[in-house]
Amino acid sequence: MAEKILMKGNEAIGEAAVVAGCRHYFGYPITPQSELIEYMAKRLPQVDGVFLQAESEVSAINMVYGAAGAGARVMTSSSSPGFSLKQEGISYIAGAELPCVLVNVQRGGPGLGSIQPGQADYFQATKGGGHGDYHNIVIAPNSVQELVDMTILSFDLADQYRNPVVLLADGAIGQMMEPVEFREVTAKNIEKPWASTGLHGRSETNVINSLFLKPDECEKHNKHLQEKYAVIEKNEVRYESIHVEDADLVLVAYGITSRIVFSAMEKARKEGMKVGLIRPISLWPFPYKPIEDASAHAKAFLTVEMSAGQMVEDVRLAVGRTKPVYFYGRTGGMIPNSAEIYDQIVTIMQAKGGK
Amino acid sequence: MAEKILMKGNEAIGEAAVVAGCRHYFGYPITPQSELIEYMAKRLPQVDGVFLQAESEVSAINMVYGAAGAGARVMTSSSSPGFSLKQEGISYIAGAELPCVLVNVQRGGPGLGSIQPGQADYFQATKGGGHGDYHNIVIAPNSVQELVDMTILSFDLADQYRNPVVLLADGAIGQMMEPVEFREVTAKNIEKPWASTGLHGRSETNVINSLFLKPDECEKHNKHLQEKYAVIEKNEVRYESIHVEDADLVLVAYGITSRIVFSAMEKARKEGMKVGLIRPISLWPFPYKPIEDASAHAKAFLTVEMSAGQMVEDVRLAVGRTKPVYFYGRTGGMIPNSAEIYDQIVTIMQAKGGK
Amino acid sequence: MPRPEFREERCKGCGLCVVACPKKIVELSDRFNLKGYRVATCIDDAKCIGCALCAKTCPDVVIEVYK
Amino acid sequence: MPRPEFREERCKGCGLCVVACPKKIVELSDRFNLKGYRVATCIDDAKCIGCALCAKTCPDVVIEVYK
Amino acid sequence: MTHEIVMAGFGGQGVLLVGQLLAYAGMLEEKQVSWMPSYGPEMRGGTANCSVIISEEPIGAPIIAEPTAVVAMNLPSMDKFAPSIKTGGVLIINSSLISTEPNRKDLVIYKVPANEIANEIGNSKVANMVILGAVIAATDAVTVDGAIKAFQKKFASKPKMFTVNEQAIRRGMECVINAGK
Amino acid sequence: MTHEIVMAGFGGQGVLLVGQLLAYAGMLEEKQVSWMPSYGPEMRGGTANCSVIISEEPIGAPIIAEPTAVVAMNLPSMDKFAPSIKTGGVLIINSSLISTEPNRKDLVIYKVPANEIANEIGNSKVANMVILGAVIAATDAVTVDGAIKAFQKKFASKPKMFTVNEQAIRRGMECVINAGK
Amino acid sequence: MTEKLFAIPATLKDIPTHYCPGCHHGIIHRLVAEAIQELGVQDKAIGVAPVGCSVLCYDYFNIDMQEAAHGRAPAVATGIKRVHPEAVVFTYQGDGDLASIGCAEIVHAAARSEKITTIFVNNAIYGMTGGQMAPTSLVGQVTTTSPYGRKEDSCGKPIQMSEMLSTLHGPKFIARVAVNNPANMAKAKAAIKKAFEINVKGEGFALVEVLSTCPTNWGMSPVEAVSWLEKNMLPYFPLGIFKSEEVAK
Amino acid sequence: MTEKLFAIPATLKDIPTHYCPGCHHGIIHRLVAEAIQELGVQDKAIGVAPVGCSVLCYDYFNIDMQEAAHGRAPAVATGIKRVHPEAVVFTYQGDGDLASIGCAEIVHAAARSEKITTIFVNNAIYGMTGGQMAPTSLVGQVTTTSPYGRKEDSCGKPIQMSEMLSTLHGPKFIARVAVNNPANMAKAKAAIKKAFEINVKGEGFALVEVLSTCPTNWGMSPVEAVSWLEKNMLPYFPLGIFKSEEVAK
Ligand SMILES: Cc1ncc(C[n+]2csc(CCOP(=O)(O)OP(=O)(O)O)c2C)c(N)n1
Ligand SMILES: Cc1ncc(C[n+]2csc(CCOP(=O)(O)OP(=O)(O)O)c2C)c(N)n1
Ligand code: SF4
Ligand code: SF4
Ligand code: SF4
Ligand code: SF4
Ligand code: SF4
Ligand code: SF4
Ligand SMILES: [Mg+2]
Ligand SMILES: [Mg+2]
Repeated sequence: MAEKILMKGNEAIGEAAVVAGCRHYFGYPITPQSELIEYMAKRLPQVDGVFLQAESEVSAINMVYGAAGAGARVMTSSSSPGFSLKQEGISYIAGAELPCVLVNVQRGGPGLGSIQPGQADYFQATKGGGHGDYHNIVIAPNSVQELVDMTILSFDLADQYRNPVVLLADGAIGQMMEPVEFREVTAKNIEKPWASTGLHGRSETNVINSLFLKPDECEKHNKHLQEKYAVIEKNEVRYESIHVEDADLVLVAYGITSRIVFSAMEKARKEGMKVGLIRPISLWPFPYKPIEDASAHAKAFLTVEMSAGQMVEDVRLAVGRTKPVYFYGRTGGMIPNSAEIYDQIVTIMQAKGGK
Repeated sequence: MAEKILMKGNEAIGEAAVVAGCRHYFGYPITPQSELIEYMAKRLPQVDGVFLQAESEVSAINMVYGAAGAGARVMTSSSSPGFSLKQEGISYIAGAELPCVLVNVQRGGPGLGSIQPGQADYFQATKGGGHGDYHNIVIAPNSVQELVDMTILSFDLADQYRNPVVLLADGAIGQMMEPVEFREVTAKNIEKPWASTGLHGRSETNVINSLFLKPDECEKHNKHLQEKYAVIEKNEVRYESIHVEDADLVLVAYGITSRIVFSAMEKARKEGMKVGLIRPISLWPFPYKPIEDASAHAKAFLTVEMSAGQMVEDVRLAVGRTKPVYFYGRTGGMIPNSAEIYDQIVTIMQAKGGK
Repeated sequence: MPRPEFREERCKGCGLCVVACPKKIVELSDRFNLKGYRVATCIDDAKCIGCALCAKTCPDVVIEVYK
Repeated sequence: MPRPEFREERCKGCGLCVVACPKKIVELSDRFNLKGYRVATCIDDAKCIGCALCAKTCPDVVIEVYK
Repeated sequence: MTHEIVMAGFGGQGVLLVGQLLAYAGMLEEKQVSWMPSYGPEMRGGTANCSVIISEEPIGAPIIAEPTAVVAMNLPSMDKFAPSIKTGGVLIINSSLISTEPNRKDLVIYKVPANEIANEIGNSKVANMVILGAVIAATDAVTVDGAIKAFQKKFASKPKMFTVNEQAIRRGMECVINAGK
Repeated sequence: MTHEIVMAGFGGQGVLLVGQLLAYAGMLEEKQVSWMPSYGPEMRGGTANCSVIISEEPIGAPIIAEPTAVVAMNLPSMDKFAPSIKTGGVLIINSSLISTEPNRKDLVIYKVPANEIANEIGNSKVANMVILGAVIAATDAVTVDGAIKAFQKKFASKPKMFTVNEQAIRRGMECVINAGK
Repeated sequence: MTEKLFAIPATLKDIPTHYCPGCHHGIIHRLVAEAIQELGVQDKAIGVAPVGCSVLCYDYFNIDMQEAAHGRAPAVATGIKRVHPEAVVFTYQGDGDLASIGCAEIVHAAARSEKITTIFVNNAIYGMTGGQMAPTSLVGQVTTTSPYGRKEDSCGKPIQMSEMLSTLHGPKFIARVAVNNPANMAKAKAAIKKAFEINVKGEGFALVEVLSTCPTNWGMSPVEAVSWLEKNMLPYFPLGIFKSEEVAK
Repeated sequence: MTEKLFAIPATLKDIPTHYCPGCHHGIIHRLVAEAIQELGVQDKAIGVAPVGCSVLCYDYFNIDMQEAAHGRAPAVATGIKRVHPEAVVFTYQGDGDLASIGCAEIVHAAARSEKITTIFVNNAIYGMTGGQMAPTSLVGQVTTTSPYGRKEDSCGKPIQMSEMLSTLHGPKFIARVAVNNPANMAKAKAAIKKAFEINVKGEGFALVEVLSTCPTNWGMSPVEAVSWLEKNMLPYFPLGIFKSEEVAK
C-alpha cells in the first residue's frame, strides 16, 4: 500500500493526471482551481511533460483539441466563467470525438458571481452548454481520494470512448486537504490510429474534424455519436447507494454536498428515521434506474444541491410524478450545513408520517 | 392594415428590431444568420442607429452587455457555434440583469457540424449553456410573421424583466421568405434608472455588475433572480394548442418543425386519427401545465425535433411516467418531412389502438 | 515541342491562364464542361514555349505542360 | 507650518511614504492599527516642507497635508 | 390547389430570383406563399435551388418533399429533383443545356430552350425569365399579370428592364402553350 | 471523539499552516482528517481561516458549522467565530493581539500571548507554532509527538527550523497546561 | 481650518480599498480620478472595471461603472460609447486582462480608434488569482505558473503592448509611464490627463500603460518591489510616449 | 511518354476543389504543397485548416490535418506541436479567421514563437460567409456589412497584421506576398518555402501573408479581381519581408 499523503483536492487531480500518463496540460488561471494549474506548472516539467499557460480559456480548450487530436493524453481545468468560454471548443471536441479530461472546479454564479463553491454548472456539464447534440461523460467525486481515482478513471474512459470527460468538482473539494494514496497504475497503452501524427508512411491522411457539410453525412455522424452514447449509458453509470433499501425518504446529492447530506442522514438514521442516500457519481450518464427503482418503495425524495435546482430535474425524470421530489439548495457560494439539511429531512418526514 | 411584403426570416427579425426601437446591433457573421447582420448593416444607419461588426462573438456579446448596461435596446445574433462562444457573456448579462435580445439561428451540430437547419441548441438556450443559475426567456417563432411579432415582444419582455431574451430560430426559418406585415408599434418608453449613463447630477453611482464576493450577498442576489424567474414562469408561458381536447396522441414540436408536424397532423386527422398538437412558443418558461393537463386524457405523446432529443425531456417532466412519450428526431441539418412524421403517428396510433 | 494540356472537366473558365500566357495562345473556348463552365484551351500549340506560366497560374491545376 | 496628518486606521504600513519624504521625517511607528498594520507617522512635524510627496505616494490616501 | 414548385440550376442562373418572383406574384394575388432557398455548400460553384409553395390554405412545412412541379436549369438539377416529383406533376427542363431525356413517363414534361430564346430576345441574362413564363403557363400557380407586376415592384428602380423581361416571360409561356398544342 | 477546529487570524499569521500541521499529525496517527481553507476575498489584506476535522470515523462534511474548538489569532476572528462554538467547547485567543474579553461563559477559554512567547524564544515568526502547541494541549486532538513529526516531515528540507519550532510548540502547550492548573 | 495642500478628488470615494499594502493600484486610481476631476467630466464619465485585482474599482471611483468579463472591458466600453457618444468612457485593466485573454478586444478597439481611454496597469503578473505568469512577466521571472522562471523557449519574450499597439493607425495616444517616484508620478499624471483630454475631444483611442508593483505576488516588501520594478521592468518596458498625433481639425 | 514541365506535387491531392473560378486559394494551396514536397517533410507535416473558404483544405492536402474552430488554428497548432515537437505543423488561415476572431491566438502564438508556420490568406473580405467586411477590408470598400463602404470613423483603418506582428520578438520570419503575376508568385513560393525551412529547423514562428482575390464577393471577374488587388490592396498592404532573423547557433 502506498504511503498516505495530505493533499489539496486541486493538487491531487494534478498528480493523478500525471499518474494516469497525462503529459500535456493547457490552462488558464482562475480561482478556485489555480492550485491545479500551478501544480501542473511545477510537476509536468519534472516528468518531461508539457505545461503551457494559454492566453485564455478559449485558447486552452483549442490547444487541448489539437493535442488530443495528435494522440496525447491531455487535460485542462477551469472554473465556472472560464468553463463557459470553453463551450464552443467542447462541442468541437465532442464532435471530433477527441479524448481528453476537462476539470471544472465550480464556483458561485451567474456572471462573475462569487469565488466560493457552487454546483450550478450541472446543466452546462450534463446537458450540453455547447451547441448541438453531444454528451460529455461527467464524473463528480466527493473526496480527495476520489478525485485521484476518478481522474485516472476519466482518462481511461476518455480514451475508451473517444469522448471528453468532465470532472465536475467545486471550490470546496478543490481547496480541501485530505489524506490520499496513489495506487500504482499500469498505464494502458491505448492505440490511437486515428490521430493526426504526420503520415509517416500511412497512405490515408488522418483528419480530425467535426464538419460535415452535407446534412445527411452530418446526420450519419450524429447517429454514430448517439449509438456511442447509448453504449456509455449502458456501461458507465456509477453511483453510491446507502440505506436506500428500506428508506422512506431518499436523499440525492453529489460531490461535496453528498457528504454534508450523508452527515445529516446519519443523524436522522440515529433518531430512527428511515432515510437513504443515492449519490450519483456519473452525472452523465445519470443513474436514472436506481432512483426509479427506489421510487417503488420510497415515499419521497429530497435533492440537495449548491444550486437553485438543476440535478433535481434528472431526479424528477427518474421518479416521474408519482412521488414528491423536494429540493433544497444554497446558491452563490454558500455551502449548506448538515443541520439545515437535517431540518429539511425532519420536515419532510413529519409531513409524510415517516419515522 | 400595413402592406404585406415578402421577406426573408433573417431580415424580418432585423426590421422588427428596428420597429421595436432597437438602434444598436453588435454581431459577427455566420451562416445561416448572415442576412440579419447584413440587414442591420444597411438599415441601422438609415435610422441613425449604430451597427458594428465585432471582432468575434465574444466581443459582440460583451458590446451588447455594455450597450444594454448603458440603457439601450440592443440586439446580437449568431448561429450555433457562435452562440456557444457567447455563453460566458450571457451568464454575465443574466447576472447583471441586462435587457437585450439574442438571436440564435440554429444549425446542425455538434462542432462545426453543418450549416443546415437544426434545433439542437435547446438545452443550451433553456437550461443555461453558461455557468450558474440563470434563465434566458426563450421564444421560438414558427413563421416569418411570428419572427416579426416576437422580436418586438422580445424587446418588451427584456425590458420588463431586465432579462436577456433568446429568440431561438433555425436555418430554415431564417432563410425562408413569407409575406409579413409590420403593425405599428407605439414604442414603450421604458425608464432605466439603473443604467450607467454618467452621473449627470445623480448622487449614487450606477454600477452594472454581477460580482458578489461575499457568498451571502451572492446568494441574496440569486434569490432575487429566482423570484423574478418565478414571476416570469407564472406570467409568460406561451404556447399554441390545436385539436388537443380530444386527442389520443399529442404531438409536441416548436419552431419550423411544428409546421411540418402540423401538416402531418392534418393528414392524420383527415383520416380520422385523433391527433393534436401543442406548440411551445416560450421554451422557457416551458408550457409544462398544458402538457400535463393533456396527459389526463391523451394516451401518448410524440415529440418531434431537429435534434437527438432535447425538448422531449421537458415533455417527459410534464407528463411524468404515466403515459409514453415518444420521440422522433432528425439531426445534422436534416429537416424531417411531414410524410415521415405521419408514419410515426400511424405507428403509434396503431400500437395504441387509436384511430 | 512543348504543349499545354487542359483537363477540361476541371476547368472553371476563370481566364487567369489566358492572361498569364506570354504567347497569348490560351483562350476561353465556346465549349462548356459538365459543370457549366466555358473551358480554356490552347489555340496554337506550335507557339507554346513551355514556360508553364499558364499551369502555375491556374488555381485548379487544370493544365499540364509537356515537353 | 505645513504638516502631514495620517489617518492611521487607513494605513497599511507599506512604507512607501517613508521613502518618498525628502526630509526623512516619516517613519513606521510601533503602533498597530485595528487591521494589524504598523502605521506610519511623522517624527518631526517641524521639518515638514509641505511638499505632499508622502501623500501623493500613499496608495491608500492615508495622508493629508495641511498648510 | 397547392403548388409546390422546386427550381434548380447553376449558381448564376437566377433560379432563386425566379422563385422569389413567383412567390411575390402569389402574394400579390392574395395567396399563401413561402419561398425557401437551399443555402450552403452547394452554392459555391455548385448548384442552387429553391422551393416555392403557393396555396389557398395556410402553409405548413415550407420544405417540399414531393414537388408538384420542378424546373431544372441544368443536368445535375434534373438528376437530383426529377425523381421526387409527384406522379402527374410537371417537369420543365432547360433544353438549351440539357440534352439527356428525363426517365420518367408519369410526368408532364416541357423542354424550354431558355438560353436560345433569351439570346433571340437579345439578352442572354433573361433565360430565367423565360423559365418563369414557362412555369406560369405550365402550372397556373400565378397569373402572368401577377408575375409582371411582381417584377415591376421588385425592380421598381430599374424600369428599363421591364420590357425585355416581360417579353422573356411571354416567350416562355408561349413555348409551353405551343408544346401543349 | 470528533474534533472540529477552526483557526483564524490575519493573512500573514500562519493559521493555514498550523491547521495543515494539525491535520497532518492526525493523519500520521491514523485518524481521519480533513482541512479546508477559506479562500477568496478575505485573503487579500483581510483575514484567513481554516477548518480542521480530526476524527476516528469517516468524515462527512469538511465544513464546520459548530466548532469544538476555535483559535482566534486576532480580534475580528474572535468576533466572527466565537459565537459558533459548541457549548463546552474550547476558545484559544492570542492575547498578544486581543485584549477584549470574549463574551461567552460556556466555553473553556485559554489566553495565549503567542507573539510575546515567540519573541521570547527569539523568533517572532513562530507565534503560530506556539498556538499549535496550545491547541494540542487544549484539545488532545493529536499528540505533541505527532505534531512535531508532522512538522519535520513537512519541512524535511529545512532541519534548521526544527528546534525553535518544537520549542514554540512546547511553550504553547505549557501555557495551556499551566492555565489549567 | 487650515488649507489642505493635498486633497482627494471628488471622483474618488474616500473609503479604504482592498489592495495589499503598497500596491500601486491605489496610486493609479487616484491619478485617474484626478484627471477626470480636473477635466470636469465626472458627470459624463463611465468607467469599465476589469477582472483582476482592480475588479472592485467600481466601489472606489465616484463614477458610473460597469464590471466587464475578464478581458472584455474594451468591448464593453465600445458598447457603452456607441450608446452615449458624448460620454467619457474608459477602461481600467490589468496585464492579464488586457494582454492575455483580452488581446483581441484591445487590438480591435485600438484599430477601430474607439473613442475611449484605456488605463493599462502592467504589474508583470496575475495579482488577483495569486501570482501566475502574465504575458508581460519577464524572462526568468518566477511566478506560480513559471516556477522555474519564465522560459523564453516555451513562453516567448514578454509582449510589449504599447509598442505593438502603436503600429496600428487607430490609436491617437499611447504612452508608458510608472509611478515609482514623484517625478515619474507627475509624468504619469500628465499622460493620463492627456489621454482623457483626447477622449473629451472625441479624437480617438488613447492608452496609458502604467508599470505597477505587486509586492504580494512578487514576494517582497512594497519598498523592495519598487526597486525590483526599476531594476527589471524599466529596462524592458521603457517609459515614454509611443504615439501622439494631434488630430487635425 | 513525354516529360512533364509542370506536375502537381504529391502533397496535393489531384481532385477538384470547391473554390470559385479564379480564386487564389487554389494557387496558394499548390505553393504550400510544393514547399512541403520540396523539403521532403510530407510525412511529418500536420496542417490545421481554418473556418473560412479554405475550411475543406484538409480534403486537398495529402497531409494529416486538423480542422480548427474559427480563429483558433494557432491554438490547435500549438497543441499539436507540443505533442509532436518533431512535426512540421502549419496553419492555413483567412483574414477573418486570423485577424478578427483569432487575433489573440495569432498574437500569442507569435509572441511565444511557437515553432509553427502560418499561411495567412488576406483577401480583404469574408469569403465563406458571403462577403462581409474583414479587419483587412479597405477604407471605402463595399461589403455586405459595410454597404456604404467601410468608414474609417466607425471601423478604423484596416489592420496590417504583418506589420503589427513584426513588432513582437517571437516571429522569426514574416513576409507579405501576392500571387497576382508570375514574378510575385515566385517570390511567394520562396517566402513560403523559407517559412517552412524555419519550421523544419525548429527556429520559431514564421508567417507568410498572401494577398488573395475573392472574385465572387468582390463582385467581379477573376481577371478584374487581380487588377483590383493590384490597384487597391498592394498600395495599402505593401509586399516585402518584414522580419527575417537568422537564429544564431
Ligand atoms: C474567464 C475568466 N478567466 C479567468 C478568471 C480568473 N482571473 C481573475 S483575475 C485574473 C488575472 C488578473 O491579472 P491582471 O489582469 O494582470 O490583473 P492584476 O490582478 O494583476 O491587477 C484571472 C485570470 C476569470 N475571472 N474569468
Ligand atoms: C465561431 C464562428 N463564428 C463565425 C463563423 C462563420 N464563419 C465561417 S467562415 C467566416 C469568415 C471567413 O473569412 P476569412 O477568414 O477571411 O476566410 P475566407 O473565406 O475569406 O477565405 C465566418 C465568419 C463560424 N463558423 N464560427
Ligand atoms: S506553357 Fe507558356 S507559352 Fe505554353 S501555353 Fe502555357 S503559358 Fe502559354
Ligand atoms: S486558369 Fe485554369 S480554371 Fe482558369 S480558365 Fe485557365 S485552365 Fe480553366
Ligand atoms: S509633506 Fe513632504 S516633507 Fe512633509 S512629511 Fe510629507 S513628504 Fe515629508
Ligand atoms: S504610504 Fe500610506 S499606507 Fe503606506 S505606510 Fe505610508 S501612510 Fe501608510
Ligand atoms: S495582489 Fe498584487 S496587484 Fe493585487 S492588490 Fe495585492 S499587491 Fe496589488
Ligand atoms: S468566395 Fe471568394 S475566397 Fe471563397 S472560394 Fe469564392 S472566390 Fe475564393
Ligand atoms: Mg497584473
Ligand atoms: Mg478572407
